[in-house]
Amino acid sequence: MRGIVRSMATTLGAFVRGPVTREYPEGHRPIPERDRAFPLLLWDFEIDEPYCTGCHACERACPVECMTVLMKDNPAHTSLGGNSSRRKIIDKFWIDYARCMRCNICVEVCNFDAIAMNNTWSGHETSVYDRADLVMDLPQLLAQHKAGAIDEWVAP
Amino acid sequence: MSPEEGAPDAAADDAARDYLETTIWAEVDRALSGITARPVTDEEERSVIDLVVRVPPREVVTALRALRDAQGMNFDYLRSLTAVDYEEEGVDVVYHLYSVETRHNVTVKCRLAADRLVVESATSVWRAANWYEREAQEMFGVRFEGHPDPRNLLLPEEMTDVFPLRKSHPLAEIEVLQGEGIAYEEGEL
Amino acid sequence: MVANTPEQEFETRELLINMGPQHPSTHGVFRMVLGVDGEVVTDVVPYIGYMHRGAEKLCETMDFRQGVGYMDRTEYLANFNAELSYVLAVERLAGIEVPERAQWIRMILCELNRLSSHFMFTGAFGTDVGVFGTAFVYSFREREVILDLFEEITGDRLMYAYFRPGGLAWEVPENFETRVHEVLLSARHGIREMDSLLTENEIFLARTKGVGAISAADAVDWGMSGPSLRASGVPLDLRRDDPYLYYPQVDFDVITGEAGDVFDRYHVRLREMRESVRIIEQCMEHLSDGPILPERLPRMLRTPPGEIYERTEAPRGEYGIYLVSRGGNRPYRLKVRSACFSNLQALRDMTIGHYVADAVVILGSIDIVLCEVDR
Amino acid sequence: MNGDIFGLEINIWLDALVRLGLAVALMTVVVMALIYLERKVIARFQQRLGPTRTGPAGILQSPADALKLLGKEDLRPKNADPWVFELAPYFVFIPIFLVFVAIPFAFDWQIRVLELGLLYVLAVSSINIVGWVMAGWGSDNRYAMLGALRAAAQGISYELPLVLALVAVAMVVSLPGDVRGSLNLVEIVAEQGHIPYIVWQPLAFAIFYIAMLAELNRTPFDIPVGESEVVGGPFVEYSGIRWSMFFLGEYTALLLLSLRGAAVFLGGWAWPLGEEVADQNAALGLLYQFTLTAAKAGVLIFTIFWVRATMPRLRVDQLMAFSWKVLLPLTFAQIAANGLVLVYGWPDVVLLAASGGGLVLLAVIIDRAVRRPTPRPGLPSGGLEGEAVR
Repeated sequence: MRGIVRSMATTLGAFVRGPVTREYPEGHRPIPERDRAFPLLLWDFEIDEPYCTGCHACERACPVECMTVLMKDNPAHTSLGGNSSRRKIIDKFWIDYARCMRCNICVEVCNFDAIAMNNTWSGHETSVYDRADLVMDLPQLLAQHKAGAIDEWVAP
Repeated sequence: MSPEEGAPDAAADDAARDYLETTIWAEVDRALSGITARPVTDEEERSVIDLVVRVPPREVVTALRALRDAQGMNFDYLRSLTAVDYEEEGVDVVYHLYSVETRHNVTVKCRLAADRLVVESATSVWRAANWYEREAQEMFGVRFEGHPDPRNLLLPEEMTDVFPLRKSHPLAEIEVLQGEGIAYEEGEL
Repeated sequence: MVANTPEQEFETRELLINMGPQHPSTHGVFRMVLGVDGEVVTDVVPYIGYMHRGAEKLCETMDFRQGVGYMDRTEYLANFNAELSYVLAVERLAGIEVPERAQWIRMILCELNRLSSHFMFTGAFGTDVGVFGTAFVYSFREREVILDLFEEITGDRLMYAYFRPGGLAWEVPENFETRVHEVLLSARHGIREMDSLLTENEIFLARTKGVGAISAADAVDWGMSGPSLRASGVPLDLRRDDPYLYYPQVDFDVITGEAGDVFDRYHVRLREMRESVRIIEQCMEHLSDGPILPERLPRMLRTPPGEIYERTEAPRGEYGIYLVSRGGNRPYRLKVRSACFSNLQALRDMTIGHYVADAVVILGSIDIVLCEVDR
Repeated sequence: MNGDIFGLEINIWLDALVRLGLAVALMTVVVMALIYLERKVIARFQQRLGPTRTGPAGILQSPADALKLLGKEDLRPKNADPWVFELAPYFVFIPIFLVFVAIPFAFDWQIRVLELGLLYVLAVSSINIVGWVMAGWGSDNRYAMLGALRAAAQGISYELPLVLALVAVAMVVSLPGDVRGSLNLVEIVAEQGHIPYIVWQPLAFAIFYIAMLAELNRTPFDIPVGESEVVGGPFVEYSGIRWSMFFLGEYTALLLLSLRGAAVFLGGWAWPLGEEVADQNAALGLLYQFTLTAAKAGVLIFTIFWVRATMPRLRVDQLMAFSWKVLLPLTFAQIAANGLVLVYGWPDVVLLAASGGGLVLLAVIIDRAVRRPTPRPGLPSGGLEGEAVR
């Protein structure tokens, strides 16, 4: 009987203390800066082009093969009259978010700091009706950083 | 046993190896008297922290029983049982044993010829071998004679002609794709 | 018309009940077929494999850094412990020296993970015993606090992929120590609350004492490990008996039970959580500044030929990695020895002869993670 | 033969219909409110928010659920027995609503005053076990079958302590003119104007409360519907409107048993000062009496929610043993003690002493019984040795 009374007292204590949960879509919990959602590409504002040179390093390191990278000659390279020091630049880039396992390896292997994990809520709320919609192309991957909507964290 | 703490020290490592290959082996050898067992000391095959003993497949269950009942260090605990496919060289069946009292490890191995993957079941020694043998059977095609319940465990019940963990079995898609380095053709998207 | 003899009139048949793979208390996609005579279980046939993803085969195609992410997915409640087995196996095989700070942080994280895993157990077990979600929510409240910390460190709440062969992926945040102390404070409160909600409750005792008992000899024979084995009175704890990391430098007790019944399995875990708190506190004292990765670490890690069976004490028992290498940057064969796999085998022994309701409780007390069983 | 309602003289049939209609309408609303409250209260016990989406603070959750259930397809498993399966909800639902006839909400505010009201209430409300068994049998589902058998066993076992605990009170009701004993609920309530029976009969109340939990299939006695074992028990195969009838029946029963407990043990509308207020002002008195009844039933319901949020579930054998070996003997002892008091004309304090002693005994039994582990019930002789290893 003592144990039952103690249990009842425990739940009553919780009753008095009140809820610890919160309404999800209304109130978003602040998430830490290291939060890892899906990878996205970063935009070099100085030269106005992506950092990514399409070197395939991330693609080769990806354990789940979720990336497809195609590179091209950079039309804005200095030798062609532009102001960019990148000889090659990314042409097409797809990341299949449905396959990605968010292991952060692509960020670690990147030599140009061109890719980062999305650390905003928008990276987590990616539900769609069609799996094909989760295959992100280059403009989609660049959009968030280009719009300044992300403060990326890359491990030192 | 690994006496080192975290970072392995070279001298300590050698000492530990000596300990494995002389002291423990002496005990194991005594327990396995009458069985053609030999320790694996070859640099290429050796285990880093345990003593590995090779036993011919015909004697393996006898050896396991002898190890379990051995007086000095009774290896009464079957940690794990698995198989390793060496393609045409055959399949290794690997038993990881442990002694709860004396806290010693030993790994028993037997090499089965690729064309005759049959070994006696260890379920009569440890009941723990039951599911491990079923798994090894469906994954590698090793037949464990005398197993009380040789159905498939993890794979679908009727999938008895395919052995997924063999090296000859291709890992669908991902292995193929890794060779090419490109996951999607441009036109597909 | 056939005349009814008394025997025919009272003919009884064994009823087969299919529990799972979609049943509220099979903890995932476990299926067992129960033969019942009235309410008493006469036979249990477990079926596993619904979650089999071939992690072992996949890891054969991955280099050692990529493999870490897969270890997370074999054991989703104690990911750090699973990662630890893998990275320790690789490190010992390749002979990499791990910096001291990284080892201490690993220890702290593994013990915190043990806490979070055991909180998950107490919650789920409470539900199995029939508490309408209360134990579950209280446990999850504490577990969330721990996961918050993990998220701040690794960036993910569940699939951390934070350990690397050689050390850690990156440095912990600056407020790590204060945050750990906060988490421990809340965990202690959670353990106390769980204690007062369940441990002495008479109905809980009635449901768990003497149920699903397994003797020490049987438990060893079945290859059980972890708290489920210690509940039967076998003091086998790899942290002490087969030390790794810096466990010999910290002081903790190996908790054992006596009867090996469901209550002991629950109580061993609960007391073990207190030990984990003790271990973490000691680790925090040892924590000092330093690198988290060795100075010379090749970009692509290769191991010499050889093999290793690396085992660590995960929350559910011995999590072993059998790694066979023939040189190169990938395992030739990787076998995951999961604790639940062996523990689950003993289910039949424990369950037969008990009531149907007990079958659920016994299954819950083994604390299975189907991902780990099926791999 | 005329009844009167709101002071109007009307035909007795019309009167009955009006009262019944009022009661049913009121009940449906109250049950929906109860479902919402249970979700909110239990959520609070579990430090959650509970329903919040529909309406302010989720207050429209129950109507939304009701609409959803109405819109759902009424499925019947292929192998189910059509008649038994489809009729089962009515057998659960109708008896519970019949109980309304005799429940006193306030003085002179019930559908009918029955001289044997208590007996009627008890008799009618135990019919619904038939419905449970029909549901379990008709569904052709093993979980349902198991749940139904458990429900039958449990319902019958706990009906006895429940009834006898009420009988113990009914025995000692003292009426004007030194008469003792009544089964008329109105008289029982009116007699508690000064001291409710929980004071004189705490053991009977405790037994009533425990048996009530069991009758309602509430934690810790929710064995027939145990979510983690038989996945909802007898109504695992039901859906849509038929399932909602079970649900409605369950909550109506909760309300009715609480009202019954409030009437018999807590003084219903009479204690404290029910009649005095009514004497001063009829309308205010009615309101006050309604509030008293509702508040007392509310307290009982709240404790039921509280227990549900706290307790693990008992096992079926423990449940039966508790009923037959503990509750029933104690109830008989209580009745015997009451009988002695009546025969020898001892003062009511003796009632309190006997019953209080019994209550302490009950607590001690609960405390002791569980500290002894029970042996494995069905282990084949010789243990498991030698069986095929699988």
